[in-house]
Amino acid sequence: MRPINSVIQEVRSETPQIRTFRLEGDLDPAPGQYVMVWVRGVDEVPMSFSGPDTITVHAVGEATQALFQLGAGSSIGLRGPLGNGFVLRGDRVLLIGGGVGTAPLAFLGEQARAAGAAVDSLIGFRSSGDVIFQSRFEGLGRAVLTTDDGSAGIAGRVSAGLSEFDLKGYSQVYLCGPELMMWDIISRTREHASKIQASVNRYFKCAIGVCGSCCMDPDGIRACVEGPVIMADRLLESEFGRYRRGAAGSRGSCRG
Amino acid sequence: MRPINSVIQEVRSETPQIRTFRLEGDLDPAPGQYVMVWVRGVDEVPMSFSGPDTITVHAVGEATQALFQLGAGSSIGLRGPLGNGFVLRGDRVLLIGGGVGTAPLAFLGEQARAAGAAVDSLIGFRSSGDVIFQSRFEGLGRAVLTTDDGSAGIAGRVSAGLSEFDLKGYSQVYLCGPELMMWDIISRTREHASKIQASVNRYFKCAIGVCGSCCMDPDGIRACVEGPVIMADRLLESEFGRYRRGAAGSRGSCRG
Amino acid sequence: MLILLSLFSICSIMPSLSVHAGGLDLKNPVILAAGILGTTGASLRRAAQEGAGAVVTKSLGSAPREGHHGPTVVQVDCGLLNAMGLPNPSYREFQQEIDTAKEGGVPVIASIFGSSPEEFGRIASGLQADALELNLSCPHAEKYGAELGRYPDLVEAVTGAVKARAHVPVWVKLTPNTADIVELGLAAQRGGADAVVAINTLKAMAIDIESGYPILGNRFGGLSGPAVKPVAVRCVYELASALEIAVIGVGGVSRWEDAAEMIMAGASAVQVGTAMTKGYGVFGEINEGLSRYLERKSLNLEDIKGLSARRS
Amino acid sequence: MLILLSLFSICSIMPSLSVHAGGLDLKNPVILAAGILGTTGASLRRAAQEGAGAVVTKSLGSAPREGHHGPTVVQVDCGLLNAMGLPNPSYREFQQEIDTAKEGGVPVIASIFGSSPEEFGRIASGLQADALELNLSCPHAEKYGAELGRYPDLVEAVTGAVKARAHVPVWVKLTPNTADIVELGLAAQRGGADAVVAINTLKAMAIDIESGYPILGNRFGGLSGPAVKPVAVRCVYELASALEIAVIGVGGVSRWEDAAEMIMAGASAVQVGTAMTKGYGVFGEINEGLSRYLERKSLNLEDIKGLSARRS
Ligand SMILES: Cc1cc2nc3c(=O)[nH]c(=O)nc-3n(C[C@H](O)[C@H](O)[C@H](O)COP(=O)(O)OP(=O)(O)OC[C@H]3O[C@@H](n4cnc5c(N)ncnc54)[C@H](O)[C@@H]3O)c2cc1C
Ligand SMILES: Cc1cc2nc3c(=O)[nH]c(=O)nc-3n(C[C@H](O)[C@H](O)[C@H](O)COP(=O)(O)OP(=O)(O)OC[C@H]3O[C@@H](n4cnc5c(N)ncnc54)[C@H](O)[C@@H]3O)c2cc1C
Ligand SMILES: Cc1cc2nc3c(=O)[nH]c(=O)nc-3n(C[C@H](O)[C@H](O)[C@H](O)COP(=O)(O)O)c2cc1C
Ligand SMILES: Cc1cc2nc3c(=O)[nH]c(=O)nc-3n(C[C@H](O)[C@H](O)[C@H](O)COP(=O)(O)O)c2cc1C
Ligand code: FES
Ligand code: FES
Repeated sequence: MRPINSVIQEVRSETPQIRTFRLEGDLDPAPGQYVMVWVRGVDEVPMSFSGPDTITVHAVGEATQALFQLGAGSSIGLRGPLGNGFVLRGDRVLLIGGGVGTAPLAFLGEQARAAGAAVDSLIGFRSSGDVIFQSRFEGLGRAVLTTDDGSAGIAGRVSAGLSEFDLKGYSQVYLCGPELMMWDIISRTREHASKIQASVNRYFKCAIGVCGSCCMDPDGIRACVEGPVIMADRLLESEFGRYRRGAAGSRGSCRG
Repeated sequence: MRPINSVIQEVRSETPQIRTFRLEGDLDPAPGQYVMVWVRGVDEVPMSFSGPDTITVHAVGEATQALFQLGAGSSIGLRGPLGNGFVLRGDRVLLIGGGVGTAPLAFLGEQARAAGAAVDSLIGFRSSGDVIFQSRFEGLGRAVLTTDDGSAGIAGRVSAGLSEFDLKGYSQVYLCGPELMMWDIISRTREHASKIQASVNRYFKCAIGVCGSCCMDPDGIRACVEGPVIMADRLLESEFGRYRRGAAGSRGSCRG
Repeated sequence: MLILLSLFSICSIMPSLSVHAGGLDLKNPVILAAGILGTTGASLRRAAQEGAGAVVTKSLGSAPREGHHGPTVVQVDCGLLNAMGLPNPSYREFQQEIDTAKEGGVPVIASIFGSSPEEFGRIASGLQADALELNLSCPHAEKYGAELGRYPDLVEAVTGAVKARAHVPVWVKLTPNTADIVELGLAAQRGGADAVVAINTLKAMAIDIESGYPILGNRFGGLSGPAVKPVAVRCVYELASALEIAVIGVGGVSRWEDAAEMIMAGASAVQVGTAMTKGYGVFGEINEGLSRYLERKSLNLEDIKGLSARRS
Repeated sequence: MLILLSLFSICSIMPSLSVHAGGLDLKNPVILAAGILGTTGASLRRAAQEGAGAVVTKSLGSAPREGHHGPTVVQVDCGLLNAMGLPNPSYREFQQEIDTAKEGGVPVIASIFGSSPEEFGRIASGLQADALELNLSCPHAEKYGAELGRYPDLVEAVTGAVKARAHVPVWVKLTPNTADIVELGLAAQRGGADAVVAINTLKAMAIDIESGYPILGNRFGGLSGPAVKPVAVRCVYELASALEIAVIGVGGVSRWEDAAEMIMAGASAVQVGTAMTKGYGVFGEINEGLSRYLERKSLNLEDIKGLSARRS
C-alpha cells in the first residue's frame, strides 16, 4: 500500500508542545495501532492513534516540528493502521500512561468503557502545564494524576501513584509512555506481568517487518508488526528497559 | 497465467492424420473455446476443444507432428480455455463442419442435445478415409455426410449437402472448418447470416489480445479474445474469405 | 458510437488534454505503444477511434519476419513476458496498413528497426508516417534493438542517419537494460531526436518448473506491465531532468493514476502496452480519469508535467 | 519448538536439501537476503532457527550511518521499493550481533560495503563471519554499491582486495542495472570470488500523485519482490551459463516454486528478501515445498540445478 493522502481536518493544541490532528479517511484503527505519518519533503514517523481518527503529537524533532507547521486543510501521507494493538481482556482494566503515551490509552479506555468495562487510570506528566487528556480519563472512571514537580496531583514519577491501586483487582493493565517509566512500573509489578500489555517504542523504518530496524533482543521480535503492544512478561526477558537501537542500529539508551 | 502442466491421459487415432488427445485437468471449456497447446521445445499452437477434456488434432506441420510423438503419460503445457465460444440459441440447431473443424461442433452438439435442443448436422471430408466423429453426429440427430471424392455420403463440397436442410427451420447455425468452405456456406446463405456463428482461424500468437497478430479487417476484431466464434453477418463485412495474415503479418490466401 | 459521443462530451466540458509532444500535436497524451495491436491498419484505426491520442505501429524492418516460435508470451505476476521476435511483413508491405490507420484521425507513428544506421535510414525514407519511432531497445532479437541501443555512439549514429532522411519528427525508444539510461538519451538528443521514449521491456525469463524448459520459445523475453512501472517512472524522471527534448513515458501504464505519475515524473505523453489486455476501452478510461483529476485539482497538464522534480 | 520439530521430521524422511554452495555447506538452499531483518543478531538467529540455510547480515560499512530519511519503503504492485540508505552501526560494533547470530547454527554471511577496494579490504579483515558478501549493487547510496559495481574493473579490484585479506569464502552481489551482468560476473570470478549473488534491486521510483512528491525520502530506490523475479531468473541463467563459480539466486523468491525456478535457472542456492513480510515461516514453507516436489519427481537438488540450460 502506497501512502494514502489525508487532509488534516482540525488541529487542537493540547499543550504548547503537544497537538492533536484530526485526519480524513476511514482509518478504523484499533487502540494501540499506529500509522506511519509522512510529512512530505521531510520524513515519515510512527504515531499511535489517540482516537478513531486522531493522532496526538509531541514536537520533539524535525518531522514532528514540520507537522506542527501544518494546519487544517494541509495534507499528509498515511500508511496504516499498522501493527498489533491492545487486546481488551476482562471487565475491569487499569491504564497507566506517561506524557504523550497517554494518547493511545485514552482511546483504549473509551472503547473499553463503551464495551462495558470499568476503567481506572494512572497518568503522569512532568508538570501541570504538560497535562493532557485529564478530563478524558476522569470521564472513564477513577483517575489518579502525578507530576514530577508536584504542580498537580501526586508529586513524583508515575510509580508514585501505584500505591493508589491494587493491581490484583484488575483483569488487565495497559501501559504506554517513556520506556524507563514503563520499565519502572513493570519491575515493580513483576508478579502481574502476564496481564500487563505495554506499547513499546522502537526505531521504525519499514513498518512492514522486513528491514529489521525495530527488532528486539533476544527473540528478534519485530516491534513494528508483532508489536507495538507486547506482553510485559515477554518484555521482562528482553532488552526492554536496558537499551534500544537507534537509526543506525547502534545500541543506545532507552531514555525518552 | 503461466502454462499449466497437463499429462496426456489417452491418445485416440481418428484417421492416420488426426488424433484425439484426452488431457488432464479441470479445464471446463465451453464449446468453441480453445487452448494454447505448448509442445515443449517446439511451439505453442491454438486448438479447439473437441470435448470437455479433449482436443482433436490434424497433423499439418512442426508442432502438430511433434504432438503426435507424444503418447499417454507425456505432458504438455496449456493456456486456456480462451476466447468466446459458441452461444446456444433456441432449441433447433444445425451444425455445419468440414474436416477437423467438425471437432468443436461435435462437442457443441452434445451440449446442445443435453440442454434439450434438436441437433442436425452437415459434415464434409475429403474422402471416406478422412471421416471423423460420424457416429457422434449421428447420435445427435439427422446427420448428412459429404466427401469431395464421393467415397462416402454425398459427393462434393460441404455445400453440396446444403439443399438437404431448410435453414429457415433452425434457430441457429454453427460453422467450423476451412475458411473457404465456411465462406462458401455463408455466401450461399446470406439471408440467414444473423443466426450463423462461425469459428474462425487466424494466426494466434499471444492469445490475450495484445500482439495484434490475429486482428481482422476492417474493424480490428481480435479473433483470439473477441472470437474465435464470430457472427456471420460481421464476417460478411470483413476480410473473411478474401485474405488472412500469416506469421509475419503479411496478407495471404485463406486456403486451408 | 456511444463511446465516441461520451468521450466527446467529456472533452468539451473538462480541462483540455491536448499536448504538444516531440513535434506532434496530440488531442490527448495517451498513445498506443509499439507492437501492441499494431500489426494491422484496422486495429490501429480502432485504437484511434476509441480514444488514443496517437498510435505506434508494430516495429517494421527491411524484410518480412515471422518472429520467434511460441510461446511468445507468458503472463507472470503483475506483468507480461514477451518474445515476439519482431514479426512484421516488412516496411514496404506495411505502408497500406499505415494508410488505413491514418483514417483514425490521429498521428500514426511508424516504429522501425534495423541493424545499422544505413538500414534505419533506408527504411525511414521509404515510409510515409506522421513520425518515426526508432526501436533501439527490443531486448530479445539478435542483431537488433538493444544490441545496438546499449551503445551511446550507435544511438547517436542511428538517430542522425534517420534525421538526415526523415521529414517528420523522430522519436528514439530507449532500453532500460543499461547502467545509465541518461547517457543513451543524451546520445539520441545529440543525434537530433525530437523525443525519447522510455522504456522498452526489461530483459527477463520464466521457467516451467514441471519440465525445466524456459517457457518462451526464444528463452529470453521482455518484461512489461505493472511490474516495470517503478523502473519506467525512474527512467522518465532521470531523462526529463537531463534532456531538453520531450520524454514519452511507457511501462506499466494501465490506469489514469499511472499516467499522472509518469507525467509528474516528466513525461510529455504516455504510451499504453500491456494494459491493452483489458481492451480498447483503456484509452477512454485513462483520459477520463486524467480530466477529472485535473478538474478536481484545478490544474492543467502543463502544471503537473515534471512536478516531481520541482518537489524534491 | 513445534515448528522446529516438524521441520526436523520432514528433513529426515524427505530428499536431502543440503547443498554445497560457494564454499559453504548448507543444510538447505534457502538463505536470508542481505538487509532483511539483518540489523540484529537476534533476528538473524531467529531466521536460522526457523529454517534458513544461512543468513546474511545488513550491509556493514566503516562508520555508523543512519540511512535516508523516510519514507524508506513503498509497497507497489507486486513488489517493494526501498531506499534504506545502508543504515548500520559500523562493522566494528556489529561483530557482537554476528556472534549472537552464529548461535542459530547456520553460516552467518557478513554483507559489507565500501567506496574503494582498500575500504572493502579493511572491513573484510576486521570481521569474523563464515563468509563475506560484497555489496557492489545497492542502487540508491551515493559512492557505494552499484556506483562501483557497474564497472567490471572495479568489481575485479574490490573482489581481489577482499580475497587477499579474507580467510572465508567471498561472494559478490551483482547489480541488474547494467547492459550485461555476465561481464560483471566474469570480473568477480577473475577477482577470485567463490560465488556471485544475483540480483540486487532494480533502480526505481514512485511518485505520490496527490502532491507530486517522490515518495521515498531519497527519491530513488530499489525494486524487489515478485515484480523482479523474471529479471532475476534471467540474470541467474545468464550467469550460470557463463561462469564456473556458483550463482546464488535472489529476487522475488517467495514460494517454493520460485526457488525451484531459480535453481533450474542455475542457482546453487537462493536468498529470500521481500517475502519476509509474510513472516519467518517462509523458510519452512519453501523447504517443505521443495522437498515434496523433489520427492514427487524422484529427483534431488543436483538434478534440477541448471536444468533449463540443458532443455533449450
Ligand atoms: C509505535 C510508536 C508510536 C508512537 N506514537 C507516538 C505518539 O502517539 N505521539 C508522539 O508524539 N510520538 C509517538 N511516537 C514517537 C515518534 O515516532 C517520534 O517522536 C518521532 O518519530 C520523532 O521524529 P522527529 O523527526 O520529530 O524527531 P527526530 O529528531 O528525528 O528524533 C527524535 C527522537 O524520536 C525518535 N524517533 C525518530 N524517528 C523515529 C522513528 N522512525 N521511529 C521511532 N522513533 C523515532 C528517536 O528516539 C529520536 O531520537 C511513537 C513511536 C512509535 C514507535
Ligand atoms: C481458434 C483455433 C482453433 C483451432 N483448432 C484446431 C483444432 O481443433 N484442430 C486442429 O488440428 N487445428 C486447429 N487449429 C489450427 C492449428 O492451430 C494449426 O493447424 C497449427 O497451429 C499448425 O501448427 P504446426 O506447427 O503443426 O504447423 P505449421 O507448419 O507451423 O503451420 C501450418 C499452418 O498452420 C497454421 N498455423 C500455424 N501456427 C498457427 C498459429 N499459432 N495460429 C493459427 N494458425 C497457425 C498456419 O496456417 C500455417 O500455415 C485451430 C486454429 C485456431 C486459430
Ligand atoms: C506483446 C508485445 C510486443 C511488443 N512489441 C514491440 C515492438 O515491436 N517494438 C517496440 O519498440 N516495443 C515493443 N513492445 C514494448 C512495448 O511497446 C512497451 O515498451 C513495453 O511493453 C512497456 O510498456 P507496457 O508496460 O505498457 O506494456 C512490445 C511489448 C509487448 C508486450
Ligand atoms: C528493505 C530492504 C533492504 C535491503 N538492504 C540490502 C542491503 O543492505 N544490502 C544488500 O546487498 N541488499 C539489500 N537489499 C536487497 C535484497 O537483499 C535483495 O537483493 C533484493 O531485495 C531482491 O530480493 P527479494 O525480491 O527477495 O527482496 C535490501 C532489500 C530490501 C527490500
Ligand atoms: S521497522 Fe522494519 S522490520 Fe520493523
Ligand atoms: S493473438 Fe495476439 S492479439 Fe490475438
